[in-house]
Amino acid sequence: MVPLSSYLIVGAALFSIGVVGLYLNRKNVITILMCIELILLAVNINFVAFSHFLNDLGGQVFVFFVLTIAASEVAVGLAILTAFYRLRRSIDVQDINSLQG
Amino acid sequence: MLEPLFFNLFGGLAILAATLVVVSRNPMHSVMWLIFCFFNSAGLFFLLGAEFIGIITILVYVGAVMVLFVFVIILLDVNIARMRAGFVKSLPIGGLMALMLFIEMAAAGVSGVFSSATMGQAVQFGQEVNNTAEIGKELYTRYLLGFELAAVILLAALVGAVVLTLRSRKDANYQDIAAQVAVKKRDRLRKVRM
Amino acid sequence: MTLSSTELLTIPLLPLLASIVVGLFGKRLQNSLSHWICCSGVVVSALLSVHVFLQVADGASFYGNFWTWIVSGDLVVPIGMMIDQLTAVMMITVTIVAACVHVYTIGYMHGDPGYTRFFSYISGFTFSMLVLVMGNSFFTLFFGWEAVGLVSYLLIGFWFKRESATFAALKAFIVNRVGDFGFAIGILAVWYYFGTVEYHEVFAQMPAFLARHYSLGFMDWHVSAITFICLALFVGAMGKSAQVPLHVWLPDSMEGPTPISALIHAATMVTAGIFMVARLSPMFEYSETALAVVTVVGALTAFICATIGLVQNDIKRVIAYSTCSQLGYMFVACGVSAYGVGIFHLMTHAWFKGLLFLAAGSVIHAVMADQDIRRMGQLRSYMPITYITMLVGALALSGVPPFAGFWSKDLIIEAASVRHMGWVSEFAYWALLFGVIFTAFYTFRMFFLTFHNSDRVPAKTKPHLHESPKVITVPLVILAVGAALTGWWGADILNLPGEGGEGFFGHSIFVLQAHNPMLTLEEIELNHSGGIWLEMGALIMAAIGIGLAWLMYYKPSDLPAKVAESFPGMHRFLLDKWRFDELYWRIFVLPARAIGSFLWQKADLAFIDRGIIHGGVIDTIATAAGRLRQMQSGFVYHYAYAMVLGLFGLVTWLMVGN
Amino acid sequence: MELNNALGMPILTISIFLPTLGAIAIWLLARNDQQVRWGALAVSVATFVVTLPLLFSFDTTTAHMQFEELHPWIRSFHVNYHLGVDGISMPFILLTSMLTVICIVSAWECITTRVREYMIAFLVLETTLIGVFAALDAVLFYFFWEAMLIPMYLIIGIWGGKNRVYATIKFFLYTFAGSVLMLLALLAMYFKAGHTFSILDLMAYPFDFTWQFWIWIGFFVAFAVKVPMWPVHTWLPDAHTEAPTAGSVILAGILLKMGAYGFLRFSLPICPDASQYFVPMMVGLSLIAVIYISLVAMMQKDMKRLIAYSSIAHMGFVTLGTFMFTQQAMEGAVVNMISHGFVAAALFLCVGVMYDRLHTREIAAYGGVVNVMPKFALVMMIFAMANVALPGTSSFIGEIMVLLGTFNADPAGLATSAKWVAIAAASSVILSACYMLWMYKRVIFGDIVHDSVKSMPDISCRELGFFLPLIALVIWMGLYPTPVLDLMHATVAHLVDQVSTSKLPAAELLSAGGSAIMPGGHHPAGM
Repeated sequence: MVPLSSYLIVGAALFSIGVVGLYLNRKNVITILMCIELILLAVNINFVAFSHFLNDLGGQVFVFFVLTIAASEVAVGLAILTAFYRLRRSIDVQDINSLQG
Repeated sequence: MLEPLFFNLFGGLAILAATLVVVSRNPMHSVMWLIFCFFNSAGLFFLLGAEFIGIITILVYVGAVMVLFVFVIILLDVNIARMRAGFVKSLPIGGLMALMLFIEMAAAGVSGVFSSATMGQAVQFGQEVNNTAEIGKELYTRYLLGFELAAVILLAALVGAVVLTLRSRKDANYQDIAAQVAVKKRDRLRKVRM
Repeated sequence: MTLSSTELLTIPLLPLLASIVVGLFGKRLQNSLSHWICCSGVVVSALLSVHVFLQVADGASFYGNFWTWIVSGDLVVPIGMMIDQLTAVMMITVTIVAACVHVYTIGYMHGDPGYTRFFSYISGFTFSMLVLVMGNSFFTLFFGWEAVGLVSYLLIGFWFKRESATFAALKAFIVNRVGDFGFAIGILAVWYYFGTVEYHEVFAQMPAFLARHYSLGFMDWHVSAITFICLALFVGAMGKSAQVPLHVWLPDSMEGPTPISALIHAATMVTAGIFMVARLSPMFEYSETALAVVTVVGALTAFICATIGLVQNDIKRVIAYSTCSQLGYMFVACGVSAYGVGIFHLMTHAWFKGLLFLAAGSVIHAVMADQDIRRMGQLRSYMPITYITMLVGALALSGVPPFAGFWSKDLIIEAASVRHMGWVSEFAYWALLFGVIFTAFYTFRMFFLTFHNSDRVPAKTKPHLHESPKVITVPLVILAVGAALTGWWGADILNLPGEGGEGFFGHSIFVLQAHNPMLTLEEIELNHSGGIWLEMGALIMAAIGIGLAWLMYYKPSDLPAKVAESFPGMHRFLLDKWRFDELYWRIFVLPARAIGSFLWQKADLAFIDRGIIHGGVIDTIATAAGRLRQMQSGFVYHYAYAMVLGLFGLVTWLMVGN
Repeated sequence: MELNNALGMPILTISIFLPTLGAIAIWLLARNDQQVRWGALAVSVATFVVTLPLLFSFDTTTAHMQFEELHPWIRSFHVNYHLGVDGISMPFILLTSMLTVICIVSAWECITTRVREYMIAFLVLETTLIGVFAALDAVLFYFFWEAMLIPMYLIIGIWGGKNRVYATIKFFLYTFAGSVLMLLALLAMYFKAGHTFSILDLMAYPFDFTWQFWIWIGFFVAFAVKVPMWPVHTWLPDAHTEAPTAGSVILAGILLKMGAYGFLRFSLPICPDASQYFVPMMVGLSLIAVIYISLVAMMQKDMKRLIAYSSIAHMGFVTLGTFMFTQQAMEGAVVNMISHGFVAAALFLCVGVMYDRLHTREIAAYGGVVNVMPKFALVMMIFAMANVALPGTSSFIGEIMVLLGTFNADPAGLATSAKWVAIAAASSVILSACYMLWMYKRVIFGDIVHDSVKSMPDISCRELGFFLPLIALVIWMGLYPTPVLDLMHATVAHLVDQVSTSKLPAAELLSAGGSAIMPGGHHPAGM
């Protein structure tokens, strides 16, 4: 039997990799979006693992909501990206600093 | 007895795919690795007896979201060369930080709070218990409101995406029926004295 | 029997009323009307004072409060009057000299634009002096003290267009305030130790107070309370009566018009210090050190100012320095506990010094306001009355027998010689003795240079020389008569050498049995054991002085010039008035200004303003803000990193925390 | 608690809010500048008349608060709209209403731009000032205390001199930063003393020494900035040189008194032991203010700055008197404040009169003013002499009483005896004469050097209008101060008792620095 903790370890690993990808990359914005997907995936794994070990389907239901969030997030993210691309001809993370204080 | 084997397979591959998503230089490669990672996690879901979730993950994530990614990557021809520059420079601090985070979470996981003793033995459902039906019952009774909200959010995202990216192409000529109908004689007819 | 309070109240209030009326409505009432108001006010109060003096002479006195000034907790400050022999003498001196000066001013200030203002000031002065003299508590004394200081400030700076006059006024006021500083501390101490400020109560508590032997100390240096009080009050007296450390303002006060030099800086204001010491004799008598200090300071002033007077060339400054030195004589008299003699000398001095000043004024009036005696000479023929009256004044001042000066000054010298206070009385005696020579010398030097010697009057003022009008010469004659008679009249009226109690001053002046030099003088007089020197010593010195002056100045000769060359250093030193002014300028004025500007520029502006406030607070905030701003770099991943950092911190805290 | 309101009608509320109502009326109704001016004058005179009954029907025998008003204001925080006056605060209310009338008259011609807003700001300022002195509830006091800053900020900021913005911001921030700590102290007391903001209750509540210590420090910072005491005084000269004439009259006349009033109302009664403990520090700061600031005042080139420094020196006397805990010293402090209110206001008006004619405040620009303006020279001489504390003027009464009280006091913990403190303070007799009369000589006396001085017209009857009452008050209070003193005997005696009785239980008394407390002054002769 695979204990719950191993699932948590996998979830934690995916989460940290997602986080690393989030702030370490100097590539384009798409990678950031992908890393966010990864983080959400890690969350889903934890959700399902807990719902399985606690016999409570609530976890699984919640995964749906996470899914909707992830989907809408990607949709809007990419839309912004395309609009930004038209504006700046590049989606390199370096250029997006107009929010500078 | 096969379960731990499959679990290690899927888990390991998922982590490997995730790292490669981050490390790979070409966005297209990282998308592919992400898709691979989704498949592995779907596998994990199946192991956990949540087959409906597994299927949904594949259908929704891989099917819709990843396609969208691929589509956008192709649309915005991102030049790969310049991308690599700053990655390694700040790796040590960031990496260390993420590692510490992982160790902490893993320690929490292993720390026994969630050990099977405390959590009670996972009940292996027989074949007759249909995961999807169960979720459906659950979803439409206790979490109905959440479900409705999710629908609204999706709609909003949909409209948002369209509004953001819609632009009328100047050079594209298209019929504006309303304008055609509203035209007057004066606009079209001109008396010319020869 | 007691005097009528209404009469006593009218004496000071009349000049006050006159001063206010003329001061406010001077412009509207022409000169003639305004000076009549003032003169009549002062003359009436003079007559009343004489009337009061006569009543007091045969036993009347008055002590009463009219209304309370300040009441707070156990501090009660009443306004009242205390009239006794001492006050009576002072009152007649003040009012009569003031009356003469008022009449004299009609002539002297004729045609001056500030005519009415001047009259209002001198009447105001008379009021303040009377308040000072007639008051019955330390506060009325202090009120009069400062009011007199204010009026002298106004009068010295009367011709405000002249920079030297306004500077002299400021200097006079500030030096007086230094004196008042000491006086104020004296009053604080009196109220602290006695709980009251009225003379009667303070004097009544003296025995009980002395029994307790209070002392006041700072670190390890202790002084007995009574000495502290007396010395503090004496500092006030030194400031007002121009004793050595604080005498610098009197010569400069000659910048003011001559009438006020006569009234204020010769007869009345400067005598306030002596009046105070005499009035507070019950306190001074119980403090040996205070009496010693009074004697030494008096002697020093007498000697120093006399020496300075030798070389002065401005006629008024010569007389001013002679006033300083005569005040020194009076303080020595008080110091050796011969207060009665001091007051007697004060009275006689008021007469002949007022006379000398007014005569000098008439001379200046004649030579068109040129005060330098080197540009005078042979004025005898032009101004006979002034000549005679000035001669009388000079003789009185030098102490030639029939005239006033001899009676009072000799008594002081005899008292000093008889009173044994160790080196103090010895020093005082010899200082006074030499003072007599110098006094006689400079008086007659000034006299001969003005009226005899060679005719050095500049050509353009020659036709202008004339005898002053009647309104000037009449007061001169009155004062001359006074200068002649008051000495002989005063000596027997005041029958000074008497036992503490039954002399003229009776209980108004308190003298300890052991201290009283008058008793010893009386014994000597009874059995004629004094010897020639005691009797005639002062007269011989005066004769020597006059002889020397005759020798050097009666006929134009180069003897004075030769003497000056033989002692150039001494001559210059004396001419620079012992360099007190430069000394004060260097040790008080410049450091005060330096400290002031240092504190202002460096401490206030640089250190506090720019240093702490701008430098400290504002700059640190600015730099901190600058650094914080960099954190908003605009790069999304920086923010993500910050979030992760936060998360990590939180998780570790959670893990480690509990 | 029963209300001790002799008059029955809420006279304090009327006198507080009448100016604001007037200001609103002016704002809405007045059409042109002239109407604004007359309207403002009418309102201020009305307020003065309304405050008169405070004086006439004031019961001088009791130390309790009079004309009290109590209405709940913020119920949830137990904050009441609690007003009341006693012997100390009542004179200041009258001083405020009187000075406002004088300010409005003095600002008649020299304020030409935005007259309407100027008058409104002034009337609102009057409201807040009267409010501060009448408030008996800590929050109400703090509300008026901060509200006072706004109109003053506008007055200096808009109608001021050249770098007025710097001066007004500095003024605002100084006072504001100071009063933040006071707010903390108020809140701390609120919670410690059982949810009450009423000052009377706080006075009664026995705080222990550490509480008193910190509360005292909180108050001290706020009031020290306001008084202003030595290290935090640099805002005053700037504020004065940049403020318009009427603004610096009110600033010198009333605002400086709020700080000292605060000491009397808050620091002394509420934390007596801390006050005893801090006497050496306060004495030191006051002496610095008297001597150090007088020397600095001597070197000033600008008249207003010189008078500003001189008012700091005078306030140094006030704080010295306040912290000597004897009847004479404290009454002397209050008298000194009132007389300084007249004298400083008058001196600023004099400078204002000269500024209106020559538009410069530099001493060097003047000289020989007496030749063209004799009447003005007389008026200024009276006030110069008052500033130098000549007997016969009100400031002499204040100064001599403070000196007497100080000499007589015996505060514990003072290195040398209070006698030497009195002697050091008495040196101001000389220093004040130096700087004041030296300035007077350079400005008034002498020959006319600058021909611009030739064209200066003498004092007009309007200007004489606001000088005469001040002269009358200065001389009347100098010669006959008894009515003013009678007002405050009972209150000050009560305050002296409050300060002398320690709030600590006997045991702790020794640990609090063994502050042996001597009830009031004592005469060795046992008088």
